[in-house]
Amino acid sequence: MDHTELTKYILEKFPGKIELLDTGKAEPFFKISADFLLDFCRSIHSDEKLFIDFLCNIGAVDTGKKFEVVYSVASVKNHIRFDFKLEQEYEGAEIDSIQEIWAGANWHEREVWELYGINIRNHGNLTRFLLPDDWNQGFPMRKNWDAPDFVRMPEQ
Amino acid sequence: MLQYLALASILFAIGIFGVLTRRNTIGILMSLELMFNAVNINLVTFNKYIGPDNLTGQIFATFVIVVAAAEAVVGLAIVLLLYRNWRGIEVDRINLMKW
Amino acid sequence: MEVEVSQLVFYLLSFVIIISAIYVVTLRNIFHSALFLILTLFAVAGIYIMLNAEFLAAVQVLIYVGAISILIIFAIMLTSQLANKQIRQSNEQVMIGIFICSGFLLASLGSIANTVWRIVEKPLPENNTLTMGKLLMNEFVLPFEIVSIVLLAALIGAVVLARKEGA
Amino acid sequence: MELANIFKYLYQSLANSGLPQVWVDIIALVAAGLIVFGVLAVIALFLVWWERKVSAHIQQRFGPMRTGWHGVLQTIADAIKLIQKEDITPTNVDRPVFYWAPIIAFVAAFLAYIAIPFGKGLIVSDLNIGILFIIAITTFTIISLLMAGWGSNNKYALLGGMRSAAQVVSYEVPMVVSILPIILFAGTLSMVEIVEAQAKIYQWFIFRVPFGPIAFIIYIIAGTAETNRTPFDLPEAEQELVAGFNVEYSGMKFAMFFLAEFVNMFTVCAIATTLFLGGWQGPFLPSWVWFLGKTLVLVFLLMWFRWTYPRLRVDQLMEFSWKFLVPLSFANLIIAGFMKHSKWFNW
Amino acid sequence: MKKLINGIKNLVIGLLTTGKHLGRHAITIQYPTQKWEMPERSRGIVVLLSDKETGELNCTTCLLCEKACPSSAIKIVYEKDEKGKRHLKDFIVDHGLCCFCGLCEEACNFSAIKLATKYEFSTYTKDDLLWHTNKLQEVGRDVPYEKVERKKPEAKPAAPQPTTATPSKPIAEKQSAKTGEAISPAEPEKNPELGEGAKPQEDK
Amino acid sequence: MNEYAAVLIFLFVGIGVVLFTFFLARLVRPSNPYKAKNQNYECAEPPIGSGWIQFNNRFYIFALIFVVFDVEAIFLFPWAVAFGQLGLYALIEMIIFIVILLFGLFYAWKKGVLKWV
Amino acid sequence: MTASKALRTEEFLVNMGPHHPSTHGVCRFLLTMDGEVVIKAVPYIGYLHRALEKICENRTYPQCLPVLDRFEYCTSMSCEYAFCLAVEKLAGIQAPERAEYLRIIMVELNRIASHLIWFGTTALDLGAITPFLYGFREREDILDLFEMTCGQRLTYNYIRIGGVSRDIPSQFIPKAKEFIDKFPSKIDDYVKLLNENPIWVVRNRNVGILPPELALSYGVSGPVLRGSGVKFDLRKDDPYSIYDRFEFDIPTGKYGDCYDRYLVRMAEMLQSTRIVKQALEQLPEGDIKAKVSPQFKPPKGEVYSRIENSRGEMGIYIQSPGDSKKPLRVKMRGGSYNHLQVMPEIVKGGKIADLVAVMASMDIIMPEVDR
Amino acid sequence: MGLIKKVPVYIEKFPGGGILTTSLDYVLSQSRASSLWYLLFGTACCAIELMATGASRYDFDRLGMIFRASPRQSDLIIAAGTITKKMSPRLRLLYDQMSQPRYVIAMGGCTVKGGPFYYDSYSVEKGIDHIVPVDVYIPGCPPRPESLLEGCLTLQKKIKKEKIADWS
Ligand code: SF4
Ligand code: SF4
Ligand code: SF4
Repeated sequence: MDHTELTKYILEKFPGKIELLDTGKAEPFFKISADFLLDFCRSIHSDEKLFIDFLCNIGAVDTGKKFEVVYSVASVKNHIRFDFKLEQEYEGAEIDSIQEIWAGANWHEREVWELYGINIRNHGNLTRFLLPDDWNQGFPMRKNWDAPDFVRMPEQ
Repeated sequence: MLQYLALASILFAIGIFGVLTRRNTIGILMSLELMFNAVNINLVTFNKYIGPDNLTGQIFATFVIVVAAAEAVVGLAIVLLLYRNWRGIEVDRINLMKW
Repeated sequence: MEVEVSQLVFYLLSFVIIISAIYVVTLRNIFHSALFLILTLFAVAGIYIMLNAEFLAAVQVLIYVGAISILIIFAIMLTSQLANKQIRQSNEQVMIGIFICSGFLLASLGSIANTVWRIVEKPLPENNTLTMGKLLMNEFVLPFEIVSIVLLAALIGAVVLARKEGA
Repeated sequence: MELANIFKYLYQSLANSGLPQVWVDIIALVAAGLIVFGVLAVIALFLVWWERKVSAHIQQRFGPMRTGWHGVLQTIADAIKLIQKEDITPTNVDRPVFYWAPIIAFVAAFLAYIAIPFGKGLIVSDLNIGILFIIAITTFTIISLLMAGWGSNNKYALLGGMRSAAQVVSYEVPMVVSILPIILFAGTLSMVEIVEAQAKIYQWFIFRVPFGPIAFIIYIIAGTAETNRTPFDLPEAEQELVAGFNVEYSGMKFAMFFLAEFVNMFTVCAIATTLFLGGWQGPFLPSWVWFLGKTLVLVFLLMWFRWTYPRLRVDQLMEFSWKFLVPLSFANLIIAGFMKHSKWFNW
Repeated sequence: MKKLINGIKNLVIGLLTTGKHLGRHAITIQYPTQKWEMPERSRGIVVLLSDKETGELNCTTCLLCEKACPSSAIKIVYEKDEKGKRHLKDFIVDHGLCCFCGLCEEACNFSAIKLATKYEFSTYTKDDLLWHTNKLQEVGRDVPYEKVERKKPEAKPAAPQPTTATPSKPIAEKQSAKTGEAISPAEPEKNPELGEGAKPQEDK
Repeated sequence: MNEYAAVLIFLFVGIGVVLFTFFLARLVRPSNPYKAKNQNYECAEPPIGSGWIQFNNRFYIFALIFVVFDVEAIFLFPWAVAFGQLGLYALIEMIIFIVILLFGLFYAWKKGVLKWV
Repeated sequence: MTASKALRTEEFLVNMGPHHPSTHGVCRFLLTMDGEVVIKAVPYIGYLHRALEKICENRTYPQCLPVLDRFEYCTSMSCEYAFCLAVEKLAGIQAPERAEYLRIIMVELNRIASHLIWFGTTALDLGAITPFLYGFREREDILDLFEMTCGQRLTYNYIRIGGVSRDIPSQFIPKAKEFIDKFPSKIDDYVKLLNENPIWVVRNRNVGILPPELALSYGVSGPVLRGSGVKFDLRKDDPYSIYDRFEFDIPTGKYGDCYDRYLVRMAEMLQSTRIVKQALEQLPEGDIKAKVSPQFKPPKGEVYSRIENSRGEMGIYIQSPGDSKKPLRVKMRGGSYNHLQVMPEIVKGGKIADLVAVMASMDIIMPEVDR
Repeated sequence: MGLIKKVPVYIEKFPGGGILTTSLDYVLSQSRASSLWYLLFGTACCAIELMATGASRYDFDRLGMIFRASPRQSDLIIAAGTITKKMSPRLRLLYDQMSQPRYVIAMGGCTVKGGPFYYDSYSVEKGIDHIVPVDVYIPGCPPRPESLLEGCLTLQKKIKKEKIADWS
């Protein structure tokens, strides 16, 4: 499947629930709503034509206005790759865990929680792992984060 | 010669004491080994002073060592079993369990 | 002079034996007991040498120090709550124990002193390994083979006991 | 010409000085002890240096170069440095056990040299149970390892100690049984007599096919395992147990373990030389040169193993011993028995 | 049985393989006496280059390197004269921050800063790694370099391979033209962007 | 007797030499114990619990078998020494002896005791 | 089952790491052990969390490259490459032909160098010390090539957005050819030392078996995935750059144990030499860099770009706000991150020595995990 | 405190005592300098260069430096690689657990001052001299093996100058 076919296929499979973004430069980039995440993942995982069996990456983004969580997925069997993302407000950001579909999501989600403070529902093991155990300075990857010993690069 | 015998009996007595007072099964086994040794000292002493024509005493001592080894093997295997069953190898506890 | 030195060595060895044997039966830390057991046994090997039983001494060291005590230490590692050294290792029978063993001691020392020993002043056979080998193959052939049976039984017994499943 | 004569002369002059015989003997033995200690220390220092050189050249590097000529003083520097190192006794260790473990390790290795003939007449005491004595006395090494493991109050150390004990114990059987054919043919336990039984080169036990070479191979394998060297260096396996039983040791105590390790290695090779390679026997050169030369060749072999092979896993190690070496060595013994009986090779 | 023989065979092969190397010559370079010849492009320590004849620094205080530096290891202290021309007061490279990426060297249009092929600068104190102008100049004195035409942005110390140098030239020129638009090296005082850049500099 | 005096004296010499080096080291070495230094090493983490763990020692069974074989070995020594003066029957006796014990080994082997699970 | 199962001895916790010789840096495992057997292994990471992503957010695109070098230092070239590919996709830049070839030569050489580190450390972890030094000996030759080209041995900063920073010097090609020619014989030495060595085989065979389903579910990629028998290599299956012009095979394993992973990597080194050889032959003349201003601002957009690194899929996600010289977000994804996740699953019930073997065969490198 | 610290005070009173102490000093410090066993401690990129230095081309062993896995037996920490805030207590603990005399080499920018991670990083320790006393700093990112060797030689120079009397 090339990119246009793939885009068409996905858009037709989930009519109305999914939106194609124009920011994606290489592969199709979709946007879904947060509550649709689990269903979406389940169906792309089990769909015969897609068979997305490989989770490449989960990355959170702080755009300065809200959070985005970007999922990059691929199919080893069908050689497909695309991304989708969902948006979350600053306050009470919370997404579902997709570990049941791809076990490898575990740490990615933990990292999203730890560095951005986006809560992961049903994760089961949300404990510190990248930061020191006694870390109490908030979520460092947020854009507005600051701490006393944090030195910003001098502006040039 | 007498000194050897005396030594052996002291050792034996200490062994008896250990067997009587140790709570730990392994401790009892160790005390038993002491007693075996006391016996062996006697055997070898008699061999040297009373029957030096032959080495019968020493052979017997060797056999005693063998028996001690066999006893240790089986005894410790039993200890293992005890431990496995009751998570403890103290003798009085085993008594408590009506074994 | 020669005699005196050997007396001296004997007293040294007996001292080591008795002190460490007492430690064996009284120490709270059972691992230490095991180490003192080793010391006792080693000193006993010295006594064997004094009694011209070199082969037996080597056997003593090889079997007791090299094998049985290791087995004991392994068993200790396997079964005791080692971290807790303060566990009481002796039971309430201490007094009875002292009583019984001193009774025994008195009786045996007394009988040792009172017996008339017929001491034969004659050196032991030169090479006691060789002699023992011959003895084992001739007079003691049956016990010798029985030893193997005993060992086999011990081995099988231990294996069966050690691998028995569950409680 | 022979070192032994010098010692004899010294002993004689001591005896003539009018001291009571007992004291003469005691002084002679203490002197012998000190000499043996000195020789061992030099040998161990040399072996450490040599090992580093051998490994370096196998790996196309130089090894120590900057302390003395080609780094010959390197190990001496190491030793002096170790003397200066602080001696840490962690708080929770079992102090007496912790303290005595290295001493026992060294003394056990040291005592074995009473019965090893360095050359013709160069033996401290020709015990009539020689080889048995060495085997017996070296079992104390196991005890010292267990003590070190236990005394350190450290899980890695304990695991290392247990491993090494189990390992030494497992390889003890094939080692002993592989020695037996030699005793069978020599008919004695005395080291000197065993050497004398191999006066001609064809009498060397290693050349008595088939049992000789097999016994030799078994002995070398078991010896490697007994001295905890690769491929059997599990107790100290850096990648698994950090440094194994000596993880908590520093300064001189560590040095003692280190020394004992190399002395043990030398012991194993020295015994192999005595039993299989004719000991000090050899033409032209002084006997101790032959002895040292043969032993060092074997030491080199062990080093070569170490720098070539990966390490076995603990259970594989045990299985190898019990399932392969033990039956093989017994079979070898039986073969040797038949050969002895049928008077083959009884030259 | 076959497995056994095979195994022994392979063990022996292993021994022979290591044994083979035993006879070979070591490849070690014995460092303090023998030294590895550093390739010309090697990026050792950061130095300032000075003019061969006059002995003065090549630097024109254009601040490009400071901007390009990804770890902000360069600090340039300068003062402006009345014409707005900058005079270098102190050029500081913190070798504790520098990641030896070479971006400064590429950014400099005046062959004034370079990563020399020197590397032996361990010190007992941390502050000794903060190099000021004189030290940078001192160490850079004997560093060979090719004074590149002003228009060329990348000071190439190594003579580029003749075959490839020719085709790569046009880009280089174009690029310099582009950067030249933003920053005119000849008349730095007229560049508004640099003026802005100077402000936070003074804040420090 | 005198032969074995060497053992005793070497024992003392050995211990003495070691203790002497320890003493020498005490002269030159610094000593500065403090709490963190005296903590047990556990890969740069504070150790969890005591190091005296009571653990499942699977080596135990090997030690059991070893004892048996060690005892066997000591009987082989006199036999080996005396064999030259004995006849075929000694060989046969010994083979019986060995085989009986090897049977034990094979029993353990078959029972899977030698296999480490 | 022997005594072990029935024995209810104390299970004990033991730390392995962060300072442990075999954890390749600073990974820490909290092991629950039963004697020598690992019952449970919980990885603790973050001891090398250097906030690379945060740093990248505050750097201009060219300035990100030195930072990226430190993301996965064993194969810095790949990191730069992945990042540059992503930025190029984002901004629609096409690197010149010659640059593409140079990149591939460098990346493949770097892959060999990285595998040599793996080879050495694996051997070291399993107790063989000499192969470690042999591996590093060959690696030095590769580093010489790198150093003469870009001046650094480890953190190259060579591949740039739109091309490479410098053309190769004139001695490069003969030297590289010489290396390529002699390298297979060196591999031969390694094979002789380890491949068939019975000790090596028993240590690795049937140890740490990773079934393909588990591997995929955990996002395992690269040689580890191929060791499990899944024939998937981004260079072939999702070809980026000009990889479709080269002929090479994708070695795969069968059982997914440590030995297979070992074989796969050994074979991969040879395949990489093949690629380098072809690339050196086909190397065209021409530009080495498209024009990219140091101050350039890519258009608004986001891209996830992935390449086949020596440790698996290396992905870089970049979001560009469109009006800034600096990226809004750079997210790095390294293969080891997932490999380490799957490790607890496959070491369970093994010995502590198996854990070491598995760790070595996974070729985990901590900065990729911690970033 | 080693007893020997007091020894010079007594010996030097005798004729020739000064020479004795200096030569003792010389032997001791020389041997300390030529037998630096380093702790196997590497966290990041610099660790690879550390390994490369130990490998055949550069060969640490020439200087008498071999690695030990246990801090108890090592004399020197070569802090190779970034020390993060999470790691710094561990580094301190390792340093504490080394037996004295002990030395620290800070290898590479990260350990000197935070290197490329000084700015904008919330988790990198800005120089390990906050954690442990450092003897020698080596610039570089990573320092070449030669730089590291040079750093070790610098440290040796420093050690050779040490006197027994000023030990801690
Ligand atoms: S080399 Fe890089 S980090 Fe160092 S001063 Fe230059 S630009 Fe800055
Ligand atoms: S870029 Fe060159 S000329 Fe400009 S300030 Fe830096 S060193 Fe000086
Ligand atoms: S100094 Fe540079 S090379 Fe060394 S660890 Fe830090 S970033 Fe890596």
